[in-house]
Amino acid sequence: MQAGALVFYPVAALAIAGAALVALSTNIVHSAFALLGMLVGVCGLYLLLGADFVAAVQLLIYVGGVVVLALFAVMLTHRVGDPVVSNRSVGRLPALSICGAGAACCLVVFWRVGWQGERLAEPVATTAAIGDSFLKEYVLPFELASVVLLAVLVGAVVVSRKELK
Amino acid sequence: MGLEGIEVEVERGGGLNTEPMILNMGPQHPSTHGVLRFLVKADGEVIRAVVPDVGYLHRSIEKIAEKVGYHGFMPYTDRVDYLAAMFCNQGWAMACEKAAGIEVPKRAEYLRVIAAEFNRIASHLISVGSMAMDIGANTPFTHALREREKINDLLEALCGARLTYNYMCIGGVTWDMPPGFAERALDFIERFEPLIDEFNDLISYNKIYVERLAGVAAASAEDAINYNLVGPNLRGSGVRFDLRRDLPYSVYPELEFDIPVGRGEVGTVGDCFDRYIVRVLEMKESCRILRQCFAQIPDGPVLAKVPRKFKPPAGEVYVRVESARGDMGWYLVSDGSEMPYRVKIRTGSFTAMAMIDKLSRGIMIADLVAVIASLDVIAPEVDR
Amino acid sequence: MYFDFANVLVFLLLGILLCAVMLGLGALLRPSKPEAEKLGTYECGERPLGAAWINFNIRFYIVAMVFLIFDVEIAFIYPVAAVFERWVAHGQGVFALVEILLFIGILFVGLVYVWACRDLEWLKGVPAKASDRDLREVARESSAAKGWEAI
Amino acid sequence: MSLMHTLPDSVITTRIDDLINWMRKSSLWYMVFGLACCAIELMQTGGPRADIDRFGTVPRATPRQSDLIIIAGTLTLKMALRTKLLYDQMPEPKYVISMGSCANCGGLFQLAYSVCDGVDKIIPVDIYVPGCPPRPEALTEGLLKLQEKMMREKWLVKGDRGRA
Amino acid sequence: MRGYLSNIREAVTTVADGLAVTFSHLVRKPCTVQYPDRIPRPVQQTLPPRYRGILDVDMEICTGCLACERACPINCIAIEIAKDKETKTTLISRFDIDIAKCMYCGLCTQPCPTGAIHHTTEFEGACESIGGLVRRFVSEPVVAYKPKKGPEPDARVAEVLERGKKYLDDFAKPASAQPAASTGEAAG
Amino acid sequence: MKVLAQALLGEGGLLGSLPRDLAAALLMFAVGGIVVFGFVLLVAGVTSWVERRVWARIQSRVGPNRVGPQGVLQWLADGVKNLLKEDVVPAAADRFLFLLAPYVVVAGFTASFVAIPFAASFIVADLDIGILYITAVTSLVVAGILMAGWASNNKWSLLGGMRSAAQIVSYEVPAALSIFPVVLMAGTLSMQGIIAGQGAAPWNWYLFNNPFSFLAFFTFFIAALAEGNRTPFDLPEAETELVAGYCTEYSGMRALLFYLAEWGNLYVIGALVTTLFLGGWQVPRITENALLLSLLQFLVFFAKSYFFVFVAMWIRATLPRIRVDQLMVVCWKYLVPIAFFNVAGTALWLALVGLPGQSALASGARWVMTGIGFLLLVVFARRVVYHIRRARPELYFSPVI
Amino acid sequence: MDAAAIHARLKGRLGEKLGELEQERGDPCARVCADAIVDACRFAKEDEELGFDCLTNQSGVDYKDKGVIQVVYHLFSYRHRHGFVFKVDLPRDNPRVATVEGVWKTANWLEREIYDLLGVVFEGHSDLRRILMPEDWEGYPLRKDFVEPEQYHGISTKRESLI
Amino acid sequence: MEGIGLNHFLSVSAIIFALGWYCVLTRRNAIGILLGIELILNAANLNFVAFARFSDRPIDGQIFTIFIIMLAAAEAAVGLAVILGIYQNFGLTDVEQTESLRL
Ligand code: SF4
Ligand code: SF4
Ligand code: SF4
Repeated sequence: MQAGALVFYPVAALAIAGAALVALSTNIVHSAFALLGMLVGVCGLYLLLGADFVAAVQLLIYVGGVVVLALFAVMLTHRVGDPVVSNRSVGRLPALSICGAGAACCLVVFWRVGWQGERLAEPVATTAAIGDSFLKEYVLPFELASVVLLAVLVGAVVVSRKELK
Repeated sequence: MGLEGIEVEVERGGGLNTEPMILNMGPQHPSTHGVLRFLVKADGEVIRAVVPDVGYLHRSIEKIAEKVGYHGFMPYTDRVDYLAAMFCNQGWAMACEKAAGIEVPKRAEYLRVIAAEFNRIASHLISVGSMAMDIGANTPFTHALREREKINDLLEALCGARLTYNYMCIGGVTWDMPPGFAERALDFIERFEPLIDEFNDLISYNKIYVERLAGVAAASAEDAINYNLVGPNLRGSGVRFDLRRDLPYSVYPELEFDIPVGRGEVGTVGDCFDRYIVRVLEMKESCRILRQCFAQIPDGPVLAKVPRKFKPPAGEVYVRVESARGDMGWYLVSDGSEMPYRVKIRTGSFTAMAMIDKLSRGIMIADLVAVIASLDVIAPEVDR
Repeated sequence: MYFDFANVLVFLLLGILLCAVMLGLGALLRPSKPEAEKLGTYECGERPLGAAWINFNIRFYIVAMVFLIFDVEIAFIYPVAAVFERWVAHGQGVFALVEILLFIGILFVGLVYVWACRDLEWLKGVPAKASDRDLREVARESSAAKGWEAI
Repeated sequence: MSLMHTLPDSVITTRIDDLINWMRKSSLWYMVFGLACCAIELMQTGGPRADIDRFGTVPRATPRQSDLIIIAGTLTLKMALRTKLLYDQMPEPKYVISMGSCANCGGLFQLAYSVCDGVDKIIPVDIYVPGCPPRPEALTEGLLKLQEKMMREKWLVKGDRGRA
Repeated sequence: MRGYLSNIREAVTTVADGLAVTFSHLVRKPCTVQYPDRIPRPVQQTLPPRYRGILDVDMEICTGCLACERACPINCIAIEIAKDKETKTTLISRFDIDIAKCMYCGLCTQPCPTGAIHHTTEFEGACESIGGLVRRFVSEPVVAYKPKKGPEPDARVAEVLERGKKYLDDFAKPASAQPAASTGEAAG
Repeated sequence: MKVLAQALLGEGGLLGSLPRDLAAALLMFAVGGIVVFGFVLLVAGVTSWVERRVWARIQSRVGPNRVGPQGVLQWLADGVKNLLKEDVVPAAADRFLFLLAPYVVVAGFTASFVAIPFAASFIVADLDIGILYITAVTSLVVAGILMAGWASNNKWSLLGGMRSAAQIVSYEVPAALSIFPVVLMAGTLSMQGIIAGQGAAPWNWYLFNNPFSFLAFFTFFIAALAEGNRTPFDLPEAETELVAGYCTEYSGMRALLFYLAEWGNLYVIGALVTTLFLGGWQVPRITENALLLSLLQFLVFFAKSYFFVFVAMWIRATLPRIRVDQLMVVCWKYLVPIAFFNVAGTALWLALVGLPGQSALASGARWVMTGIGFLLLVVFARRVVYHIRRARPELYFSPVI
Repeated sequence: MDAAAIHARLKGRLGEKLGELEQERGDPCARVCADAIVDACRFAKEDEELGFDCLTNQSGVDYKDKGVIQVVYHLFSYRHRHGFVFKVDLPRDNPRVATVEGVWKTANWLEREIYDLLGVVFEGHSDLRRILMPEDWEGYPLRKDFVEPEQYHGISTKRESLI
Repeated sequence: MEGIGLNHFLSVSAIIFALGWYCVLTRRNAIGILLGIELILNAANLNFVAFARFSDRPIDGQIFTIFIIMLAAAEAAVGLAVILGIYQNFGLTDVEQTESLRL
């Protein structure tokens, strides 16, 4: 076994286990907290892929933002202890077969194609490069992002405010 | 697709504001002064209704009065309002004296006022200190405790106890001043007055503190009277009424002092800050009264002759004293025997407590704590 | 770089280890006497009035939402801020400056909007005559100390 | 699988027990639980003059983190039930100091119809502190007595805890 | 905008002033009395003589008059006496005070003719069992003190008597013999 | 640490050959262990004692002084006591999450020590995204706290957890925005890089670099206090309102772990402020001995950081707590706009005026700012003296009693 | 206004329902018929000259020998600084009287206390619950014939004396 | 990092993706569905970063990821706000029912 594998498998396991819990848990609060595990796992994978800035953003936005927001929303809308909250709209079996088949296909394809990948060099710092890109090639998306965010802010606030008044 | 196992959430119109949470504050809760309990219906952090639940400290003092006799009841009065026991002593003594028509020597009256005013400072110190603590500042509280200890020392020298004084007795007081007491007391006042200013610098006018209290739970003068708020709470609402001046007793007519009232300095008249600041200002007035007392106190005996078997004639009296928590009413019914027939103590905290529901609708949970503290409610006075 | 990242992992593990060691050691040394009363939920000395898992105020949610938007913004500015000084040094400062200011400015407009619409304020006005009948019932019941077994 | 009360009695184990007890007694966290007049003196005990924080004794708001409950004041019947519950909710090891005449035996309120005459009727008391109210130093002394008592307890060494 | 800036200004100045106050406390002397061990004098000795601590009885001068027992509103004094017909003396076979129950009110000390029962500045009585809070002053029956006409012959008793007298003297004396109703003005 | 690794293991990346990686891992665990179990635990513990002593002093008390000389071992006693305390998991709680929460909180908090510098040559890992990393891992703490609050199934816990989460996330905005001025000036996110951009003398600190960074320092410190749940922002555990907030139901060691994270966090706050604004470990080069210099740097850094820990304690002993609606107002209406203003201002300043050395104005400005800072200190000191004069207390200068 | 004037003015309104003015050592007082008490109070409060804007005290006394429970209302006027006392005699076996909560808010709690301790039922009261004693307490403690229960929820109310 | 190649990352991503779909398909609670979507987006992100890492322009993939994260956050904010809105008005978070509500 390689050291890389030693790190990779636990981290991947964390991500997958988290994802599985999100999908399978009957308690939606548990799902939301499991999302946390998945996100941290994926974050670890990013680090393994040398994307340190993305990893940090993942933590910052997903863990600190989305998960908290989702939790708040869950706590706002549902009465825990009600088992009804997580009942299903599609039968368990059909869904499982669809998704299982899909995943299996992907896996088979990946391994057939055999992107084994060559040994990778030490990753390098990415922040500066990303910053430069934001100021060069991606300048338009960058500015657009702020407009999108503005729209989201206004929109979301308007939507959730309506009921308060 | 299968739809098995579906239970529908049918509750309609379950808007986000319609499921309030019922919180239970107390009887063991760090902010409820003594053992009070509040059932709070809160919508998130905003209070919709409060139901106080009292009686956790009901010690049946009124019933005991019917068993222990007039002299023997005096120590019990200490426990009616343990933060300001002198006033209870005084109230009971005055009630008995009025019932029996006993005249109290002048010097004793002065001593009573001295003891009472010290006690008022001590009580207000706790009140303003715990107010600060409930708002989250611990240091002012300990500073208040520190000063209170000094008053305790003085009162201890005067009457031998720090809390349950049992200093007054029917017809006067139990002890005259010990030697050197006046000097010590004056020295204390000298040092204490600047500390009030320091206290104000430390907390009273702190922006956060002011913002926390300003405009919160304002009681209009009319409401205050209707709900029978008394003492500093009433004055906080802008009513300039003080028994010491308006229905004078003891030697208060001979003393000069101001009656601070709430002016809505930072918010509305009668808000938490007004009730608070009235107490701070009253401490200063008490210092003033004390100075005059020590200057004017005459010589003479401190105890009138009262038979050991004290039997006031049948009848009833109602006496009101201005305690630290305001007008305290003592209703005494005597049937001419050695035991009181009925004693009823109408205390400031009791009526203030009744007003909490009214005051706290629409404020936040954190404010409720401030309201309780600003009304200076203490459990034994409510429950007795 | 991997070395640095590995350190993060190590520290996370060490954090967990720290807890595990402390709690494990404790498990060896501490008493354990679970009793029904002890495991009851604490509610200031009263029997709990229902579960705590109920809905609460939406304010928290709105705050978290506004935060999320600004958080994303922050994530975007970080890399730009990190290279800003270099761009200035290379004489392209004005371009970078305009870009940053534009980005911040647009979001600041959002803040102003939210501010102006008073969405950041805690809604306080509550129907003054909200009934307290249910509360009184609760008070009456708990005062009767029903269900408190004899001591 | 606790090691408590399993080790043989030897010089070393007793030493360890002593050390453990010394640590424990130096960190007695008490629950904020004032009942009546005595609570004021309890407050003063934590205040600047007496300052029991010197002994590592600090107030905690929740019973879950408290080692010690100081019953400071009159225990009414109504409150007794709640007190019992609070005591029950404290994790082991837990101690009780009964402060003042009322808590000791009802004191002057033995005459009352609504007062529980003594806290020992509902929970086991470790130390009784006389006084009405006991002055802060008296309570401090009670605390020191409790510490002495804790020092006599056994932790790892076989035997019972040494509590009455 | 004005209000906005003045809010900031007020916040900064008042907070800074508060901080100045607390900082100044770092160089003030703590007022803690480090009971029990790190103090120059035992606390008992610093308490005023009137301090109402745990009761003590000087059996040498107790007359067995039961005044204290009667005065106590809550009956926490128990005295048993027996009159010895022959010697005309009173034997006190029991004198117990329940300090667990006592409320330290001092009502019992006032009627005592000799000041035998009195409060001390003692306050340390913490005990692991409630039984330990009963103070028993008589182990075997003692003869009650009889007030003498002249000075007390026994020097030891005289000393105690002196203390008792001083204790009693501290209490306020009712304004003498005048009728109760008119005492105040005349005496003042 | 990298230096150490290179010295011991030679050049080259990680995740290559297994034996080498294992050796590296061993090294990492060793160093990490020392940092976490030695430094962090010690600092958190001692901080709890120092806090109590400082508090006590401000409150005219003595504070814990019995365990060890002057009570320095008080934290050990508390630790051992809590170790021996029964561990209660309420029956109504969500058992799994209840047990998990302290792990998340503590892991999130220890992880932030990866990027905290100690000296020029000692930082566990000088991550390229250093400051961003620290902001990011704090998110774990939020999640942990929410977890604790929710899992307890206790109203006070839930309210405390909610408040805490809402508060931490809100104040992350002004905190991050206040970091930007520094990042703009330093041109890097790396902690060591930021420190390298400053100097040993006060006027070389970013604090006094320009008016905007001066303001940013205050907004950052306030926001950091709020993120650390410190007074005046200690609403989540507001004793007088919420009993003990999100850890109401936690007993013994589990509760202590939360407090540990809190006390440790205090040091992180101090270290961040020091790094960003106060020149970090920068010392004048007074000695050539590398080891001695490192030691000196460590001491200087520690002292500066701990000074802010002290300031946080001092503030906690002084101020009351604000209300939850005011909390939001302070954040969104005061800190965030001011922080925005600072970012824009700094960017402008850099574009127009530049860094010290680039223009005379920039160099002059830092002198002026340093002067202003000094002046403020003098004004404050005078006020302190005034208070002492007025109260006429008995003076006592010794730090111990 | 002095006591006599107050009494006269009240008499004008209440007529027979108001008893004679009694003024011994205590405050001036007069008995009021139970059915007129609300009227009396409202008049006392709303009349300009009387202006009793505050109910300072309300208490109950159990006169066992007379078979009467008396509810006593201490009125006070902040406006005119004068006071007056109403007394209502109620039969001991079934004490009922109308509430004055509608006149003075403070009566709410004061009446609850009287109900709790003396068992007087205030008709029309919005929230007549026990206030000081627990809801499952038996008996009215301030009545003269109250006997202490032996135990409450298993806690005995007696204690052996130590001495 | 021998032994661990692109395949491994893609496999993880595929599994997460499938689980995300499963979540979306089986949940009726709208918030649950949103959580599923987050899973899917994360899977996609992982792919982006992984592919980019094994290509010669690693930064572009990361920038894409950052934009996706941004959009995911935006989606979460708006989505949850809408869900809350529905809940507020109708007291339910159940997608099937909201369909019939004809908002
Ligand atoms: S013992 Fe005395 S001081 Fe303490 S609560 Fe009882 S009556 Fe009050
Ligand atoms: S001090 Fe009071 S309670 Fe104690 S024995 Fe004397 S009279 Fe009784
Ligand atoms: S102590 Fe005093 S009062 Fe009591 S029996 Fe002896 S002499 Fe009489």
